[in-house]
Amino acid sequence: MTPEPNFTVKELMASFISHQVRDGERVAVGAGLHVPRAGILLAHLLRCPNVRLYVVMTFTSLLKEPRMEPFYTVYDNRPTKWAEGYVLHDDFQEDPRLVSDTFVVGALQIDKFGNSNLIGVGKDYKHLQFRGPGAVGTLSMAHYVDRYYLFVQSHDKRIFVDKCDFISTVGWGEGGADGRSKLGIPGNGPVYCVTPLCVFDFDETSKRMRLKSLHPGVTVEQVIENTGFEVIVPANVPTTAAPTDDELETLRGRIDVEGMLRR
Amino acid sequence: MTPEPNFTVKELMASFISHQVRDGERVAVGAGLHVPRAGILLAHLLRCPNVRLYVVMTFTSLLKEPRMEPFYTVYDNRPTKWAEGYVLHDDFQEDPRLVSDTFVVGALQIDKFGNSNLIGVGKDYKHLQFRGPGAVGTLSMAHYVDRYYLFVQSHDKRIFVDKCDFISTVGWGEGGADGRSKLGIPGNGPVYCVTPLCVFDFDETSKRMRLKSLHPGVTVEQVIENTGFEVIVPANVPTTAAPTDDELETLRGRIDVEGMLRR
Amino acid sequence: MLASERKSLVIDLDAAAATVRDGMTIAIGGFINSSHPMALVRQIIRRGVKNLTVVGAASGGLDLDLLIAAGCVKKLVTTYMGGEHYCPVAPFFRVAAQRGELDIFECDEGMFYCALRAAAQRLPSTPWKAGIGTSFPQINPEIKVYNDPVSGEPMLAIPAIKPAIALIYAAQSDAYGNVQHVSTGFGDRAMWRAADKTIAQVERIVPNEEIRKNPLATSLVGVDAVVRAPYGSHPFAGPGYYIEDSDHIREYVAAGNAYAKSGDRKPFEQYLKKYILDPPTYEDYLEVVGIKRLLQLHEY
Amino acid sequence: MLASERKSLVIDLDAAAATVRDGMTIAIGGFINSSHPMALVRQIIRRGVKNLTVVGAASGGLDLDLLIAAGCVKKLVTTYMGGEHYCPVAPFFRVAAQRGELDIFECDEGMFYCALRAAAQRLPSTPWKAGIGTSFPQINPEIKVYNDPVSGEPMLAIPAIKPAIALIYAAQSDAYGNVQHVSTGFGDRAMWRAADKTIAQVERIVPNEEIRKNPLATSLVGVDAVVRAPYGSHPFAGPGYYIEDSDHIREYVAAGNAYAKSGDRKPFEQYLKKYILDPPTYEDYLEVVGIKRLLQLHEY
Repeated sequence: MTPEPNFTVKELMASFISHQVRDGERVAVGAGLHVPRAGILLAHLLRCPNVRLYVVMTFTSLLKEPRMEPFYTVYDNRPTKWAEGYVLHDDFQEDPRLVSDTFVVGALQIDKFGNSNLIGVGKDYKHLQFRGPGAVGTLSMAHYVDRYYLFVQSHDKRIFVDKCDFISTVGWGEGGADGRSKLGIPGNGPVYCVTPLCVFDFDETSKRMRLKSLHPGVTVEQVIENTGFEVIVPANVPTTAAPTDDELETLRGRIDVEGMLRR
Repeated sequence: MTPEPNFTVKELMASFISHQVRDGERVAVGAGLHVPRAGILLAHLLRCPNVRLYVVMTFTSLLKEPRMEPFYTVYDNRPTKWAEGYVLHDDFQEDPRLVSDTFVVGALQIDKFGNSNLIGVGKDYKHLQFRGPGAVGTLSMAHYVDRYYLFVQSHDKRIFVDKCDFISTVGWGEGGADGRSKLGIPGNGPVYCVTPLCVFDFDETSKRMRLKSLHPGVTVEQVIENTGFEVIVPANVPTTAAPTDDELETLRGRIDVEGMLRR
Repeated sequence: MLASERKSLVIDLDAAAATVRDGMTIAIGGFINSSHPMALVRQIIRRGVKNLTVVGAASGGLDLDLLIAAGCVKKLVTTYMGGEHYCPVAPFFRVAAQRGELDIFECDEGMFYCALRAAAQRLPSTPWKAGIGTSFPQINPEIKVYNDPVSGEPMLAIPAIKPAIALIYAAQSDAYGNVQHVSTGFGDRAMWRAADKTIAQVERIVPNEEIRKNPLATSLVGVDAVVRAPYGSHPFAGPGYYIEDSDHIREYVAAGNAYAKSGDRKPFEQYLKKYILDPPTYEDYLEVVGIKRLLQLHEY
Repeated sequence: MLASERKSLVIDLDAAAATVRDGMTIAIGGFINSSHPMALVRQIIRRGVKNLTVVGAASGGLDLDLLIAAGCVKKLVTTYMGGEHYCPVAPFFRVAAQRGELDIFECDEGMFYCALRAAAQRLPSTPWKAGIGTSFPQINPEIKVYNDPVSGEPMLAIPAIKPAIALIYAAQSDAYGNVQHVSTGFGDRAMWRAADKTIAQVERIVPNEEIRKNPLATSLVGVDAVVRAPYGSHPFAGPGYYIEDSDHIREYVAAGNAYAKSGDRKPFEQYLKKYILDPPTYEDYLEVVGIKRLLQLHEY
């Protein structure tokens, strides 16, 4: 039997996300999603001193901050104490790439090509079974950034569907390596989809979702059972890399001081 | 013989322009043109305490300023000491009407319908006889403002032509009361054209230029001789109203302290 | 003979709310649980205004949900209707949308600002590329697909949306409508530019000299009217002054969820009566909330 | 194990100028006789760069005229080429335009910012209404007339113009590219947004802590490189530091007018030799101007 890991799945996901950040980029910290937020800050503190963090409509660097004071929202004024400069909310439409080079997109539904839906569930737009919150800025950010990541807090067949009822953010469209370019959509699209069970990537040719790694203790069968489309499963599926001690220390001591990721 | 007036033609023109400003409006002070600038400030100090003056990309009120410190340019940083707020130069394209409700347009050429040209003189754009400075912002401002005024510092047949070689700012197009609306251009277009000899307005039906008033000592013949198109001359042409003593006192004591309008 | 003094643009809350009439298109500033002109919003509800087209903030929130719950809204222009960690989807919005009782101009933040910018620029539409390949052109028939005249590639034309009035919350203004937000002001400038008229509801009215000390902070250079309402964004945050009132927001969300989950409107009717219909004035609303609670909400 | 310190973006003048290569599209910030990155402009001339497409400021000025005079410019994108009261039309521009030796993207300020915004927004074009009924669609064939997809009315499509590099003058920056202008910064933000890379030439490099004291003043939040050059806008104004050098501008205009009126390029060649080609470094240029003269140009 595998020993109980000394980290939570949320910490694991944060560690994985932290390795997607590249030094020198602009990175929007969507504070509402605690796990991606922690991952981005972790990258900044450990490997990426030159990222420009977009926090509550300010840009900043937090290298010298001993602990990230809690901020749970994208509207809280308190983090603006760290500001080096402001970029207003409507400025994002003037130049999406000045806000962020990469982005994390959540969803009500995600299909096998990484298209996602925040509009609602149901066949008739005028009479939805479940009305979602709306696209927020995901549509435009995901269109313009260099690349983006899908992230969900639960993994089941309601979320992972064969076909989204509505598409609010394009992944690989109807599939294929030219799935985006033939629609005239720039950027490298969704790279990974991070769930509490596993990480998906996309098959290079078909751009269908493929199992990239399983979180510790999760089986291929569990993923297949909880996914509403056929998952590409390679012969060998590694385990998602555990957070290092350095990462856990920094996460717990400086970023997730209140333990949101340990609950 | 008429007694020598106690004011200059520039002061007369400034007084006339001051009466075109309406209280509560936003008014861009194009500092390069001294006469319109003086006229706008005169209106502000005497009749229009609530105009918002756009001065060197700031908005301000100058009611409490005992004397307008000299500023001859639209780029001088010193008048920003009066700022109540900034509106950046590129913001003007976001909302031209937030910059100004009215505007003054200068020109190399003006035709009988009030169309004007800052591009150049000559038939072949690639080989102009005289290349002008360019349209600056006149095209867009004149398009969007409620109404505008043409202003020239000299009055001759090179300026007042039957047809502009190029049109950088539309007046009444090819004429007629629907000369603007049939092009889909909003606003009330050019209202008056102020010259060192006279003031023109526009015939209500044809929208051709018409003599509205003659400056003191100027004859109808002088205007006709120096204008390259046929001027509509009403039966009675009044003399342009002289600046009042109040106006002259305020102009000379608070606005045109260095006497630019007296030279 | 000199011009008289500048005219004060300060008006009272009811006079401001009275400018909003049935069927109008209005914009409401702020961002999710922060910076909404709630004193004005409550007064609009008290006045029983109907059939509004509300251009909510990008992103909007429970301020708009309250207007929907109170029956004021016919059509909504917003990109997000939730309360972040308080509730993933605004409850009255959710029900009204699911029943098809609400017209929605479905858009994301990029498109939202395209629509406001087109209005500000006096253009019939502005282009946006993001959205090609999504469901937006289908679910929002006001958005047109066309080919760019320069490159020939398919584009979306986002139509201008021009609010007759923008209602903005900010920290302070002078009597002449020079408004200063604390921090970013979110997308409020875009609403100000787009709207025919803007009314700013502020925590403080300060002397013009105060504004001139930091003109760079003037976020809206000249609004049309100013209303003073301290704690006026409550229960939402007022940047620089107070954080949001979590308990109050949870009380509202609980009332909303009772309706969304079991069709029981009573808890909301009680909320409406207690906080909006019964208190005769804005100050009485603050009395109901209680000075002790208000003083607990300090930002630091 | 923590990340190392942030990397300084400060580079020297020649390294900055060397990023501008033959045939590139570059933007140059400022406004008429103020706020041009002249240390960089002179270094570009010294390096003999050719065939530039220069997106001059709206409105541009004698900085661009100097680049034309020195033979660096193939195409110009600007709305105005003059020196205001020093000269109504920039002399070398005038001659080159009259001879058809210069490609001009003829536009007004509204169109100019449309082109930059389209680049920033990654759109092939953005619409503008003003210009219908004028000669612009004829004299600038890159501007297309089309019908708005929503209203059907005729519109102008202004094509995106994307500078590879924007060269901006500002008062100060930290070592990490957080730039603060004094006062408005004119249209420099629009160039920064549109360009692939931005280099800021500043009077002072200040500690990051100084920037954080007034983040609202940060006009360009993150440029790609920073160059220190005190008095670096000379002979033009540096807001907050010095006014323009009228005598020097008149000297340039006189040299330009000699050429424009009688074809005599000698006075300009002397100017070029004295101020640009002969001084081996930027500091030597300031020596030629003279510290006494520089100190006379204080803003107040």
